[in-house]
Amino acid sequence: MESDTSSRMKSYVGIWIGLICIAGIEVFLTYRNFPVHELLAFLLVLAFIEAGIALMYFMHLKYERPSLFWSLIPTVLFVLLMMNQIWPDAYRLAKLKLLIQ
Amino acid sequence: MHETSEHAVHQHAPPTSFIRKHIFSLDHKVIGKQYYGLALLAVFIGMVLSWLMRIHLAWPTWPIPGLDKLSAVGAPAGVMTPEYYLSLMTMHGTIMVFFVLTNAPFAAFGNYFLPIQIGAEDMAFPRFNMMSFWTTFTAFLVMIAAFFVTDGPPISGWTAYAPLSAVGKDAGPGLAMGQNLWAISIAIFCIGSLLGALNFIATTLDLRTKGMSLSRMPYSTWAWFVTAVISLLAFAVLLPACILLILDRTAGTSFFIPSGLVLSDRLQPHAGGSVLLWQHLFWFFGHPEVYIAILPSIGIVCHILPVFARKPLLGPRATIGCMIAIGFLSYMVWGHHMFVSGMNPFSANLFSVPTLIITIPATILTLLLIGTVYGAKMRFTTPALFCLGFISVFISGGISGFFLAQPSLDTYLHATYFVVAHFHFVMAVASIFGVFAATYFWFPKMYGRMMSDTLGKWHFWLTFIGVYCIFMPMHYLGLAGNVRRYSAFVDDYLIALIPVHKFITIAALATGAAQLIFLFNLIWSRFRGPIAPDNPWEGTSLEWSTTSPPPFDNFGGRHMVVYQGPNEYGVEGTANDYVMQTSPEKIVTG
Amino acid sequence: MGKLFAAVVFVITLISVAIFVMHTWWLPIDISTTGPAVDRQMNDTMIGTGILFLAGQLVLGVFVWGSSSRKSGRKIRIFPGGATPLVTAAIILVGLEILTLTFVGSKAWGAIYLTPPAANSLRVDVQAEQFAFYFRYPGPDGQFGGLHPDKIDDGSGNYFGLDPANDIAARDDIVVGSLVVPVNRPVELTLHSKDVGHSFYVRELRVQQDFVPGLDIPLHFTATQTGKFEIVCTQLCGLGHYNMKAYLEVMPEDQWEQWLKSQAGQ
Amino acid sequence: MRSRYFTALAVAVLLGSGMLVFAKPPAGSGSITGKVTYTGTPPKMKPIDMSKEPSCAKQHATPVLTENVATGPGNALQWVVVYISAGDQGSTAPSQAVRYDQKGCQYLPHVLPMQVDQGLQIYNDDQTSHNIHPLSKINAEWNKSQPPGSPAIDTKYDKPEFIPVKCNIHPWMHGYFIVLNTSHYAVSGEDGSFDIKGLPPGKYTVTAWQEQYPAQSQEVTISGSEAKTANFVFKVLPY
Amino acid sequence: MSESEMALSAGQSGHGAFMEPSPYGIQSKKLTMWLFIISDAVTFGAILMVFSYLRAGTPNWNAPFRFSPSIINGMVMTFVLLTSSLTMLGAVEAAKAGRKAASLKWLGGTVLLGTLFAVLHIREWFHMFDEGWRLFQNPTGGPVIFGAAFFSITGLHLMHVISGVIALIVIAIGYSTDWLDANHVETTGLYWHFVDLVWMFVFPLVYLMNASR
Repeated sequence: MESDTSSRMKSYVGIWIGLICIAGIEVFLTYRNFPVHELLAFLLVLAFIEAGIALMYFMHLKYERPSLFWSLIPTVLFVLLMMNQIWPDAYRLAKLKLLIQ
Repeated sequence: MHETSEHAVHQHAPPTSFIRKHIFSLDHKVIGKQYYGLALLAVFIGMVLSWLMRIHLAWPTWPIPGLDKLSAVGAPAGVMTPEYYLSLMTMHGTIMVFFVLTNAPFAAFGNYFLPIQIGAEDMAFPRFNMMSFWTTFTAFLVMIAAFFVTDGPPISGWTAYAPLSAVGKDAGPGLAMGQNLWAISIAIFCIGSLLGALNFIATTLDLRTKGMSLSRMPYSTWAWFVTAVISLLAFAVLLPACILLILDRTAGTSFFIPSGLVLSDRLQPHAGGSVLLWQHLFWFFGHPEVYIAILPSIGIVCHILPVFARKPLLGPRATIGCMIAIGFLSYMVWGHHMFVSGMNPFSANLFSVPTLIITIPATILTLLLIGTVYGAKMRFTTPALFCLGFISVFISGGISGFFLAQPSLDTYLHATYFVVAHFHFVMAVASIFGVFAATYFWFPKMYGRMMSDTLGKWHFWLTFIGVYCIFMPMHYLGLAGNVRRYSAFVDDYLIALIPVHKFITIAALATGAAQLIFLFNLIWSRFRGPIAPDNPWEGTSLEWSTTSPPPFDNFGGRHMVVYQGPNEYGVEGTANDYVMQTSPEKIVTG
Repeated sequence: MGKLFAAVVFVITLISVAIFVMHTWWLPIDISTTGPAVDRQMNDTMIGTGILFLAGQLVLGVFVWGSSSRKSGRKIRIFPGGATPLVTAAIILVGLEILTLTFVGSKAWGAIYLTPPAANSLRVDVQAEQFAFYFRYPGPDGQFGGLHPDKIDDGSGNYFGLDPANDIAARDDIVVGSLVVPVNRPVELTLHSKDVGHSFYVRELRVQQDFVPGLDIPLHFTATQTGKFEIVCTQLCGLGHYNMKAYLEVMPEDQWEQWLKSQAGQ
Repeated sequence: MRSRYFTALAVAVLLGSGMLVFAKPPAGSGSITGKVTYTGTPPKMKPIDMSKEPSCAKQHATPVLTENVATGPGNALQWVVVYISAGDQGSTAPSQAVRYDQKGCQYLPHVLPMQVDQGLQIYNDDQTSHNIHPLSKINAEWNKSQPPGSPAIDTKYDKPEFIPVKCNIHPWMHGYFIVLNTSHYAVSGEDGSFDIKGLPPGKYTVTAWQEQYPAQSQEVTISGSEAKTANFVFKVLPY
Repeated sequence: MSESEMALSAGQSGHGAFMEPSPYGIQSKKLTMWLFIISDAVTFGAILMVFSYLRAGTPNWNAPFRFSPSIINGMVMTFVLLTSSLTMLGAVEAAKAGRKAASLKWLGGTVLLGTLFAVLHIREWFHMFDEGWRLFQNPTGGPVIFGAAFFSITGLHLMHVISGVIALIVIAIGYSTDWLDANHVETTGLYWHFVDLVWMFVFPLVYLMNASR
């Protein structure tokens, strides 16, 4: 048990370093002068990878039964995905904004 | 390492002090009754508000005696001012949707019967359960307090569209303190509902007794479970929306307020927000909320109808599948409330298709219920009648959904009485019919006494015919273009429609009065009704395997073991025509 | 009791349907080029759902009637074929209805909201406020003056927030309380709201569109008949919501030009 | 019941005010008269379109004009409040309430001066609901609707202030409550003339207030029962 | 079902012989924490959507955060919060292995790091107040909505951090006095990691996307 714990802790430290590196990459990318949309895409992808790692390892979702993963994660993603239907509207907001002189 | 974990449920002894027993009780049965009582109080307040509104619409100059006592400003000499009409309308909508339709079929009956139906001794977290009731109760008090502040309750409707709801007193009376109280109350309500939903899900998943597999759960339990999942995610969106609204109102932010607004001749000091954002957030919650209101009632009817039809529900798996499908689809369709709201018109088609698709599971559910009636040996008790009434009303209300789901027709029908008719039929009346059925059905279990069937039948007939007289004509008004939320009809074409409104008002007053029969029946039967046997209706589910009313730990220390599904009615070759879920006998299917 | 229930359901259903069929209360005349498609869609939906409604209620009544039979020794009967035919029928029938309605209906919707206005449209600005509509024509110079919320002053009749002192284009803008348009000419409205959400609803045009504070919402229509029609607000906008209205006057082209001239002179 | 109550109240008010008149004769007999005029081109008053309220529209044969710069013949400027802004010894408010009417979707009068703590009664004479919303900043703000046939709103203001009044139902309805510390004031008529009476001898500052243009003041000294003249000229702009 | 899972499902109900096994084989408390987390994830999702929606709808957005001090501070805070997740993992692992003293030490570390995060955050807020930032004010001349969104989102997150710290303190005290057990530590750990997970979105969306470049 003892060695099990310490070996797990070792892997956690590895993951921790990895997460910090991803955060570092995010900052690095921010100053690479990408267009806003591309930057957003990169950052979101990295953030989702980070969140995925945190979910699976830090929050132990990987070690639970798969049914837990399949009950929770698709549900949240589905709801968040549905929320994206507001976007056509946000662009309309920018396009039709009352021009105040 | 596991022996230390436990649930408080299994350890606490029945409380003896009055406060622990009846007020701050951890017992899910008491909490269920508390929710029911709160819903009953709320429904009568909401009904009286609707009476006042209906009287004002039909006879706008009549002074209503006593109304000036409630608000001297809102109703000088008893004549309602336009803003007071809107105040009452807002409160009617809010109280009915949140404190009645969310509470009665879901929180009240769910709390009482979900643990019993799955054979548990209590909810998974009794303390959370108590907290969620008292949180909801606090929300109710805060909401009612809005009646007594200077300018009265808010006038922005139960949807509280920004910027009317966001800019404060310059937008009109009631939008200062009244609207603050509204937003705070709803935020508190969200917290209470989230706590409740967590508890329901955990209980359903973890506290099922031996043999109670998911597929053997009664339909009502399924419906409460699906509803809990919906509300867990829906209220999670309304909560931040309310917080942002409160910030806009009190802290000077402008999430929902664009720049350059002039209200009451004052240029508002806000900039940069979006009005449609509130509508998106609100309806992202609001549409699932509709299913939070109706799904438990569907489940209750699916549970009760077979008992009185003495035959199994048609298509058990399809029923549950449809409930889940409705829950799933409810998150894809909220934009149909916003077809003409200034939303991008392309999105309208995006929202219209899933909205129409929802009619498929709804139709299947209705057809299965009708198919269940086919060839049944119907016992026409009051709960059975309310179930049949539910089907009829649900059809009538659902049909108009076909119209409103289409953006091209919504350009004409949006914000007319057609919409009022639609959602009252399908969400309010249908849901309340489920609640009535449940009340007549479970009252013997809850109080150990039967309700009067004669009074119940009078109640049913008057209510059933009454609701058709109230809401069917509203379709015609809608087709004639009668706009809703008008406190008086001054347009030329609306004046011609006032006779219809008078008819509706009379029907509403009569139907409302018929509810007094119900109230009388409820109170009278509580003390004077004949003593109920343990299983008066010959039902199969677990609540009928215990005493009426159930003991503190629901089954008196016994551990129920389940061998059957909840659907074993009309079984041939058995002593009775049904097999209890706890009965180990083998059923020969032929 | 079952027979009584069936009878009551029959009576309610028949009376309801009869009133729909008799068109006792119905849509008013249609004066818009995009309206007939909406009306057709309304009729199709009415027929389709009417059949569903009738069938649903009547079958419910018939089944309840049958289920109340007290014949002794009667056995329960399961619906022939069980749930499968019902589920399949629902999916196919309702699915077909949905598909048809969507395809036909999205055209009617698109004609109103997804097509650009014609090039020769008459441009009119609409300002909605608590609780009135005001309409602005560009005047002889054909140009609208800019909008300045800080200049809005109802007391002096400056409902739009024009700044004629500094803005020459604003000086000849015609601001009136009724929407007067020539017949058969496309009209392009730009909807502004001064304060809260409002809505532009003319029953006869079969058009409804909210005003969104902070946004300029476009809307276009062509009126095909002359006459005076009511514009009402359908979006809850405050205490005077019920009283928020204006008139749409559709005039022959020459008469309209005269009207415009007389307004410009004032 | 209610109407009898009001009759009794009205009689009492009349008697009371009559007695006050007898008990307290005017403290002085000096007066200030004059005329308010303008120079420049005044903005054109716009006709008000009341078509959304037919019951009001039909009360006016020709459209009513906006009144923010109301002019009369001979460059007269109407609705200018001329009052003693300094030098007045002050007096208690008269018990006679001032009356404000909503008739034909207009405020009558457009500008209503009153004294601090003087009663203010607001009547709705129309067949439609009105909403009366005085946009006060110093005094407490309120916003009330008055359905047709409901009793008069009875109120008063306890601090001096120039309060714009608007109807939230009919956006064109605009007026002013002028709450003053003095009982010596007048409003210029259609011909621009005004007349402040009953001034005891003393040195006064007379101020003329117009809703759109900056206020003007003059020093006037009154000795005995003389009648002084003070004219005011406002510079107006076409836009 | 493996033996440990059996024990788990038995453990969660007290008398597993009479119960259906839990479908996920985890304690009700942990399941409820998961449910709360998905609900809260939707809440944060909604509020980040609000921010992004307003940003997409504002044509003249100016990114106000300079590299120093804002982004550097954000990086430090990210580091602190990530590290606190690591110490939390230590606490959970130690508690599971029954090494209570070690677990309490790790918990203490987590509390310290959590507090440090909150302090850094509040310090940043005060710094911004000094610059003239308010809920309704943007000293850089950009859209005022940024101030509102920034303070609301980070405020909501900060509230989660602070309540997490309080929860950790309560859990630590309870655990040391045997009132609570290792499972409570694990459940609280889930919450703490979730707070960290939210920051993984807040940092890029609110800070990095608004870094002036």
